Amino acid sequence: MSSRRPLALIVAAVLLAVLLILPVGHGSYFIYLLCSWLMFTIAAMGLNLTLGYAGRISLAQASFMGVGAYTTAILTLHGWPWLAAAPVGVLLCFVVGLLLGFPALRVRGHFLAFVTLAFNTLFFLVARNEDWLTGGSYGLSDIPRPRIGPISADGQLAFYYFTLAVSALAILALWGIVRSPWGRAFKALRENEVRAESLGLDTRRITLLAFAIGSAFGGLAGAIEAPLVQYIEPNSFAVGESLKVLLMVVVGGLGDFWGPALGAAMVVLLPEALRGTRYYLIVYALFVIALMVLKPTGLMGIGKTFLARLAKSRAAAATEAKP
Amino acid sequence: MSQFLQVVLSGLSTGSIYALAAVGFALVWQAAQTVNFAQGEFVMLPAFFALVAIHWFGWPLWAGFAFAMLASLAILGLAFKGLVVQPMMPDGGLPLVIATMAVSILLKESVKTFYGAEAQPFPSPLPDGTLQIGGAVISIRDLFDLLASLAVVGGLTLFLDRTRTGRQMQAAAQSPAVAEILGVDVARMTLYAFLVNAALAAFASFLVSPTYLAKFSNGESLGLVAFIAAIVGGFNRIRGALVGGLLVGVLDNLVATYVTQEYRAALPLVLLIAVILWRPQGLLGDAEGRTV
Amino acid sequence: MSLSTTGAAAGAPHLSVRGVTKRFGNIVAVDDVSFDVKRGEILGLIGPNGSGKSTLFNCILGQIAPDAGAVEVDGKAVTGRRACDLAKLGVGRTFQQLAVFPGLTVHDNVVFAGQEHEGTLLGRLFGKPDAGLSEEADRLIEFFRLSHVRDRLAGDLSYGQRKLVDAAMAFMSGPGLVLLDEPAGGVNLTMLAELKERLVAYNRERGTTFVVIEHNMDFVMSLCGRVMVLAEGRVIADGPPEAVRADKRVVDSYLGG
Amino acid sequence: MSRRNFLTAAAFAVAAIGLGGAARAADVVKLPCVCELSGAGAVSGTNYRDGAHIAVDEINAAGGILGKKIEMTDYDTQTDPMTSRALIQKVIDDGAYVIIGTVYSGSTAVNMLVAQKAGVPQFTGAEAPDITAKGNPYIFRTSSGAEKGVPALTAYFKDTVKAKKIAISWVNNDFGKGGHDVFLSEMKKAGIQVVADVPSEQGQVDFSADVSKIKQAGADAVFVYLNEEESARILKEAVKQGLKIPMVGEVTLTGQKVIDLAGGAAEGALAHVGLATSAPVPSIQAFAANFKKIYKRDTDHNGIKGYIAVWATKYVTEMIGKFDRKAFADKMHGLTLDVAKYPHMLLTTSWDKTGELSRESFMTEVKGGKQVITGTVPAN
Repeated sequence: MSSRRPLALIVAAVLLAVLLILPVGHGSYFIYLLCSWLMFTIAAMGLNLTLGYAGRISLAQASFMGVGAYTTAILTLHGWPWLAAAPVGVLLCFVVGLLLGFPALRVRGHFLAFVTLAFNTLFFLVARNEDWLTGGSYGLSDIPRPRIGPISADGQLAFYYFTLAVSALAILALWGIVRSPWGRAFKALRENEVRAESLGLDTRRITLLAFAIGSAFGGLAGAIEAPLVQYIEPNSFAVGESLKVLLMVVVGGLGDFWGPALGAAMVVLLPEALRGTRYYLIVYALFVIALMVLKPTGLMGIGKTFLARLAKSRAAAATEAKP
Repeated sequence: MSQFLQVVLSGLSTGSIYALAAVGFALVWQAAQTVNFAQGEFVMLPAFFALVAIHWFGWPLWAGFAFAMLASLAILGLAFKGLVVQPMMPDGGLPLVIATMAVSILLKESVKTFYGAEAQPFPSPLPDGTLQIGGAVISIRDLFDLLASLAVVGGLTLFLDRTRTGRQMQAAAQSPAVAEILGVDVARMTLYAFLVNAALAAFASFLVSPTYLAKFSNGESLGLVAFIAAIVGGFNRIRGALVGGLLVGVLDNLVATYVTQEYRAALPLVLLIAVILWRPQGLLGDAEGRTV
Repeated sequence: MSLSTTGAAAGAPHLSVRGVTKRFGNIVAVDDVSFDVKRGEILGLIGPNGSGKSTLFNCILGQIAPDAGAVEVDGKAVTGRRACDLAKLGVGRTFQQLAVFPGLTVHDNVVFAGQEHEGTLLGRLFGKPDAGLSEEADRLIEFFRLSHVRDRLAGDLSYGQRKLVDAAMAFMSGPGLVLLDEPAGGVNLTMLAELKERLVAYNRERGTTFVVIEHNMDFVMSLCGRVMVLAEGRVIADGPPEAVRADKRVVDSYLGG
Repeated sequence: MSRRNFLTAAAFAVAAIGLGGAARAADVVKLPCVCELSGAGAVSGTNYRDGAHIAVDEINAAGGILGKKIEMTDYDTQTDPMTSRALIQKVIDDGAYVIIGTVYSGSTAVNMLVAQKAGVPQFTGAEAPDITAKGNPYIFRTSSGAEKGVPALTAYFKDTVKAKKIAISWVNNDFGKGGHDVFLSEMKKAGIQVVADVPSEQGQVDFSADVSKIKQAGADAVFVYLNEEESARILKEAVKQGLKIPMVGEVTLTGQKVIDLAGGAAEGALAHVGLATSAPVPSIQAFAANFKKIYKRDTDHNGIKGYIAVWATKYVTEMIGKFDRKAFADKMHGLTLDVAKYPHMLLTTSWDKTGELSRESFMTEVKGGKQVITGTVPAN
């Protein structure tokens, strides 16, 4: 089975190459969309770790994007370089995520969903009301774009490559976590907590970690959003945005490593595909309902079923051809 | 003192609307073990059914209300259960929750696209007058809202406890497998729960819209408050949802009046978190028995 | 074919239970139960449904806190310790309800069962993906004759196969003491013979101590060197299988209860 | 992860790339309308768009701008600043000549930076003070900012009401905060004490606490800076609780929508209105009637804003005689379009160096269920 690994690497390399060439020749709007797709992918992949792998729901991912974005914005506006500011934001999210994990030790499922949802709303209120720190409902504007040494990511294309580099590193890190024993422990926690505990897993610690790491990825997404939009305000981190990220994860394919990237692509790009119809949100909602009713494993589920059928028919064709 | 009385009375009347939405939410939770993220939109929509009948078809007021009630039963009860919830019942869980979120977008956008984005005045058969109570003023409509909610919740409790169908509904919600063995038609009882929810939503819509106007986005805040009310009160008891709704309505006003306007939305949330962590069965709920 | 215990070190009993009591409301599920298990012994624990066997297991293993009493493993007090700590002290268990991880492969199930026992949390993050346990897991998979389903998802296996996976997981960390909760339940005869054979081999080769809850009398009587009977939360008999089988109180509690 | 997952993801990624391309049209001038067509700003954005489309149809019927037909495509920002920024980027990529929109201040504050960088003139419907305070040479208002509108009321509070103590009820978002901040500094200058400062949530339904606080504070008048339905709710609650002080608003409070929603409770409400559909100007009333004929509903002032944005584009372009964005923006600064010569401006309108707009405005009152003009405030 180790033969899979080189192939996976090749596919990943091809994907990366495609993403490197993709924006060339396209207008800055397309590049902007790609950036926001990468950003949402990171946030959704983080939530996928908490929800898809460890099985603990969080409806607060947008608030972590907010913590990351505000921290990065405030520090870079005070002259910090992005490379110093973003880690602070990510770390802060890690710590806050750890704290938000504590309710998860007591309650599950819908209850946990509501605790995290309430947390997100509280974050929104603080961001809106504490003008001295967050700029209140006016938000913070003119957020500088990163500059690393002599290289500035000010231009649209330069910022895209910057975002791509950060995303690639983040996804690589997540990949490492998921295939390490931690990844196995997260899944074990999701599948059978009591059994996992009886096999020596400290389920409390791993639950908290699932929240903290997932939140930290949300924070990183926020740290990208601040210089991407160059303006942040509380509404970008309201509960609705958290639900949007959740939608990306579930529509893409819960607990599937690449599902969130697909889900994010759908949520970010679908409005583009349906532009011109007045009914695109209606079409979109109907599509999601149909998808959930007919194929709850999401887009990745559809893709896998399709590939499995393809492989089967190919195998059938091969056996037929033999005699 | 009259100010205190004023905001408490107004809070009770607002809270009674929350309570109606919360009761329906609790019923659906019981019957299908799902959180209906479209509950707020369920309360928003029936007013537009009535407006369509009155303004587009030119029907009289009572016919508009009747039409809205029937349309709600058909779409929010029958169709919602049959097309969305039922096919997903075996797995349920998160995909179902996501589907209800999509339903919420669908309802909002449909109203906006096909009726209009602006708030609409909504007719009320009730008179406009007000009553003086110890220095506070309460409108006849507010008083009616409060009494009507109490009556509905009281009536529903009686129905569930005293009638055969009601008891069967409770049994089906508590333990579908056992109920099935005892000869209860569980599928039918689940359908009843959805129909009652649709009827409650329509009723709440008629009560709330004359005062708060009909608008496609009305469900956004209402849905969240209904969840909070249901959980705070204890969603396995109907009167828990009632108490939760009234409590949230009154506390919201008291906080806004005496503590902070900016953070008035925070108090119900803090209350929610505290209840979930320390008394997850709710203030009035039972720890073990899952009775409706 | 009764088995004698392999000669192990004397001294403190491997597992010592003293006066454990657990109440649920007015019902006393476990009532002042005391017993010792010697190293290398195979103890069968039988009793009618609702006699408190599983609750007793859960009290011993830290899943629920007993109202009174003490549990010692190797002379160390472990009462009220969390299950994950007990696992690290070399206590393994299986569950009455199937307890594999259905979404993981058989191999991953077994690797996971071993990975939390060595090294540090951070070490596991930065260490090898298989925590260096792949080969050991394969040996155990082989031992339980599961090699042909190694890379299948545990959720896709037959009931009996999952029981074997469950058992393999309990042995993965090389525990000295394993508590088995109805290992034979729902397993077909061929698979059952295989399971018993594996358990016996394990006991003989490594001197592992077993406590087994089981309803299948043939299985218990042929596997265990000693049998203890629980009724209404109390120990009513304790001794070699033949003696227990003949005990009048035991017969009464099964027939009359 | 298995290779199947990779292949699936790759297949979808390739499919997504296909969505990227866009075609270009030939002999038209592109005036994209980027507006709040869904979300919180849907009402304002929709009116703005529909007003703009009336102008487009009129101009195209009369031969277009410098002989070129206008092509107006609508873009929905969903009232989300980030989306609005992306869309402004997109319309610039697609060759926008002038951008019509956005209406909300939060969105405009973000996306105007993009238009500025690309050198594309933009007509916003936003009224927050900071829009024109940032020295952006490409942004132009279509109605006066709050920093012009709110001060027009100061004289009313000071001289007509002779208020010593005053209350303010405002919606706690970027729109409300803009008006709130200007109002507080104005009252300070005028020496009037603000005794109750009451923010409310957007979409708030129960205004009993708000009104009871204002009542308790003993204010002589209350300044109401809320959106339409919240305005209607507070008017109803004020009547219920017997609050008998003047309720004074900026723009919205006496609008037809609020009157429809609040019914009798709107009677006696006052407001300063920069651009009212009921203004005693025949051209404005003709426009309002035309709007109603086309769309079967009334518009608020946002419809007029969208309409004059498009007409101003035509007038100014034909003044400079070519499609030159830089020259367009330069010409706009310090320009006055006299309604006698440029009838579709509806009112004589001037823009200063910052893109701020000034024109005549009105004091209005609700009398007999109608918005009535009670006075005219000269252009400032």
